[in-house]
Amino acid sequence: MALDKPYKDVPGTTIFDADQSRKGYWLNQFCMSLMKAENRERFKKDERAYLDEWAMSEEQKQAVLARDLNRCIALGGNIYFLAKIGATDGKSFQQMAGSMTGMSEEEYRNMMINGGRDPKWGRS
Amino acid sequence: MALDKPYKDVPGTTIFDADQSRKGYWLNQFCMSLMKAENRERFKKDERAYLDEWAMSEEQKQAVLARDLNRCIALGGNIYFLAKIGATDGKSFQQMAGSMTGMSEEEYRNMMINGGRDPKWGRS
Amino acid sequence: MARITASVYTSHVPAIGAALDLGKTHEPYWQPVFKGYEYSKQWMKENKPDVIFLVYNDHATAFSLDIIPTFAIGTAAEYQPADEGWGPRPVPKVIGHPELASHIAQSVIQQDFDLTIVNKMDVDHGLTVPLSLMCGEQDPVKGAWPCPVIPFAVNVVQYPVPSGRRCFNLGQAIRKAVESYDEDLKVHIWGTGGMSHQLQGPRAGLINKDFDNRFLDLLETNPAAAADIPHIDYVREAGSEGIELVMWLIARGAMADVAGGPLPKVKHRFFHVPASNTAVGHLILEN
Amino acid sequence: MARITASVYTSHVPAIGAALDLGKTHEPYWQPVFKGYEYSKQWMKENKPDVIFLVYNDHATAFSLDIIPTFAIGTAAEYQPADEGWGPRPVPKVIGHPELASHIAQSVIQQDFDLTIVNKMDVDHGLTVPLSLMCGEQDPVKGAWPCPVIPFAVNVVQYPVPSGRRCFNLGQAIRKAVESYDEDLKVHIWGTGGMSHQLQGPRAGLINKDFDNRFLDLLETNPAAAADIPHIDYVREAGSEGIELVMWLIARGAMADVAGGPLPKVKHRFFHVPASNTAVGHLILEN
Ligand SMILES: [Fe+3]
Ligand SMILES: [Fe+3]
Repeated sequence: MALDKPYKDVPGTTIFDADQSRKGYWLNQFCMSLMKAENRERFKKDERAYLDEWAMSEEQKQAVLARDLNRCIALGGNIYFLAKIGATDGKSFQQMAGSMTGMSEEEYRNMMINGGRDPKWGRS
Repeated sequence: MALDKPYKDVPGTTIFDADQSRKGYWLNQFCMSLMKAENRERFKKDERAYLDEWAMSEEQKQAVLARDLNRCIALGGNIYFLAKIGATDGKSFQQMAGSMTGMSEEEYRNMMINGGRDPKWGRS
Repeated sequence: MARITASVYTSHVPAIGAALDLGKTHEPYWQPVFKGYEYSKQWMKENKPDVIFLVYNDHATAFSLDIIPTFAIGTAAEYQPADEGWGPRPVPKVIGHPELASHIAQSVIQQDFDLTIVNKMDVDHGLTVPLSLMCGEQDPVKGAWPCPVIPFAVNVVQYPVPSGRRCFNLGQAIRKAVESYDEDLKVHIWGTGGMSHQLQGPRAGLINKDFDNRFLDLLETNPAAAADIPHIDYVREAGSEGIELVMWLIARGAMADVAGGPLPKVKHRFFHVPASNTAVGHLILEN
Repeated sequence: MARITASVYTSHVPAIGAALDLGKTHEPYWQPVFKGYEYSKQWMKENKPDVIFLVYNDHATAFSLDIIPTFAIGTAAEYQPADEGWGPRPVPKVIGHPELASHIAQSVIQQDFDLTIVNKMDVDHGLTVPLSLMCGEQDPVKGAWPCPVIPFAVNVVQYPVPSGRRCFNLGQAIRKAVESYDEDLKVHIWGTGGMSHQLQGPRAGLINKDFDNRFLDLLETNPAAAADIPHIDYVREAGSEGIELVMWLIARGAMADVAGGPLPKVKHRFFHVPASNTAVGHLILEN
C-alpha cells in the first residue's frame, strides 16, 4: 500500500508535501530569488521578462502575474516562498493570507480581530 | 563529565571532530574554492595573494605553501578538503597520503603493494 | 556542569517584528500583545541565561528547496538577520556559542538523532521575533542580545515534519547533552512558533482557542500527552501552520520532570488573539 | 509493490575512477582489481534493477563545512558528476527517481530518521566509481547508466558519524519504505566505501585484511554483530577512513533476513589489496 495521506481531505487546505514540492520547484525557487534587493528591482521593472528566466510553466507564470495565490498553491507553491512576492509588492502576511479567502481586506482583518475563522469551518 | 573522546589516543591519527572543524574552518573552505577551475588558475598564478583572500591564520597559509599536509591537519584541515590542493597540483591521493608518512613516494607505493601498513603500527 | 534552568514558549509572528520595527507597539491593535511580554522582559533581566538554545523554524529563508534538513543545529560564531523580502530586520546580529553547540551536536547525534550541522546561515523572524519579545528592542549596531544563542531549525515547511513524539524525545537528548558539558552554564531552551494559524487557501485565518489552551494546559502538567498528538490533528484543529507547535515539545522535553524530576514552576502564561493571522501563546517554565 | 531484490557492497576508491578514465585498466597494477568485477558486470546485466538506492558519502564535494547533513537523500531529477579538483569524471550524468526517493524520504522520516532532503547536488567519486565498476565504462554523452539512481549521502567526514547500529536500523526503515511503494519495481541497495584505509597522518596506508575479511564474513551471515562494532574499533582496526564501512550496514539492514526472512544468497565475494591506499572489498547478496 502507498503511504497514508490523511491531510488530503482537510477543507480549503493544501499540505506542501513532496508531490507539491516537486510540482512547484521552479515557482518556489523563483520566489527565493526575490530575497535579494537587486532581483526585486529587476522583477518589478519587467515581471514577465524576469519570470521567463525561470523554468516555470506558463500557468505558474500567469498565476504569479495575477497574484493569484490560491492558483500558485495549486501549482506547487508554498506560502512561505510565495510570501516573497508579497514582500516585493509591500504587502503584509495578513493581506496575502486574506487574499486567498474571497474576503475583502477589511472583512478578513475584522474576522481576525473577532477571534479568527471558526475551526469547524468547512467541516460536515 | 565531558564527552568521551577515545579517538584521541590513536597513534599517527587526527580525527576530524567539531574542535578540529572549528579550528580549520577557513583553511577547509579555501580548499573547497579550488573545486572551480578558475580558482585553481588564480591560486596557481599567485598562491600567496590567493591565500590572503581567506581568513586563515598565517600558520595555516605557511602550511599550505609548504604543502605540509601533517601541519595542515594539525591546524584543523581535513584530508578530503586538503585533497583539493593536491588535485590542483596534479597529485594523486596516494602521493598525498604518502607525503604524510615520512616515506618516499616509491617506498610508500611499495608498502601498499606489499599489503599496506601493519594495523599494529604504533601500538604499544 | 551546564544545566537547563528554564524553558520559554512563544509564537514568532512576523507582523510582531514589523510592529516593533515600525514603532507600532503603542497602537491599540498591538498593545495587548506587547503587554503580555512585559513580565517576560523583566523575568529575562532577573534570570539572564548564559546561553539560549533557540528552537525555531526557517521560513524558506536560509533553506530553499535545494536542501531541507529535518533538524539543523547552528555551530557558527555568528548569524546575520535575514532579508526575507522586506529587507533585514533592524536588530543586532546573533552571536553563537560554537563550543556548546558542537558539544550538543556531538552528543545528540550519538543518541541517534540525525542532525545537520550548519556553519553558515542567516536567521529569519522565527528566531529574531522571540528575541525581540523577550529581550526588548535593541539598536541594530550599538545594541546586543543579552547572551549567545544556539539556533536550532526544524523543518515544518515541507511535509513530513518530525512527529511531536520525535521532538519530545529530542528534547530529552538535548538535556542530557547540556548536562554533560563541563562549564557551569545556565541554559534556556526556547520553543517557538504557533499557536493555531493557517496562512493559506480559503481556510486561511483559522484560529482555535480551545485547542491552543488545551495545549498550554498539557504543556504545563502532561507534556507526554501533548507529544502524542498526531500531525493530522494539528492540521485539522490548529490550521496548516499550527504544526509549528511541535517545536514547543523539543523545549518541553528538555525539562527536568521528563527525566523524573519535579514539575516545572509556571512563571507566566499569556494568550491573545490575534496578531495578524495568528493566535499568540506564551509560557515560561522554570526547573 | 516495489521490493529490494539485492544488495551490493563495494569500495569506491577515487584512483579506480582515474584508472578507468585514463585507460589504465590493463596495467598489471589494476588488472586484479577490475578482474574482481567481471562477474559483477555480467550479473548486473542479468539482474538489471529498475532503481539503485546508492548509499555513499560525499567527500567535501557537495557539502562543505557550511552544512553537514548526517543523512541526505537526493530527490532531484538528475545529478551532474562533480569537479573534485581534477575536473569532472567523464561519465554520464546520473538520472534520479524523484517519486520513489520522495516516497522513501517521507516514510523514513515518519519512522524517526531525521533525513535532509536534497534537490540540488553534484555527485562525487563515492557515487560514480561504484556505478563504473558495476556497469562498466559509459560514454559521458552517448552512454547512460542502466537505470535511475537515488543518491543517499552519509556524513563520515566530520565526527561524530552515525553509529553502525543506527545505520543498520536505517536500512530496515528503508526496506519498509520501499515495500510500501505501489509500483512494481526491482530495487538494488548499494553500500559503498571502505574497506580498511587511512589517508592521513604518519599512519597513512594502514590496511587490515583480517578485520576486513571478518567484516565480510559477518556481513554474509551475522550483520547484527557487525552493527555492534563501535566507531572507535573502525578507527583503531580499519584506519580513520575505514569508518566508511558503516554505510555497508545501511544496505545490509535492508535485506529480508533482518526482518525474519531467509539469509541472502552470496552471489559474489572479492577482496584485493591495494587500490591506491585502500583495501578493495566487494560482495553481492541476493534476497
Ligand atoms: Fe513560523
Ligand atoms: Fe570514500
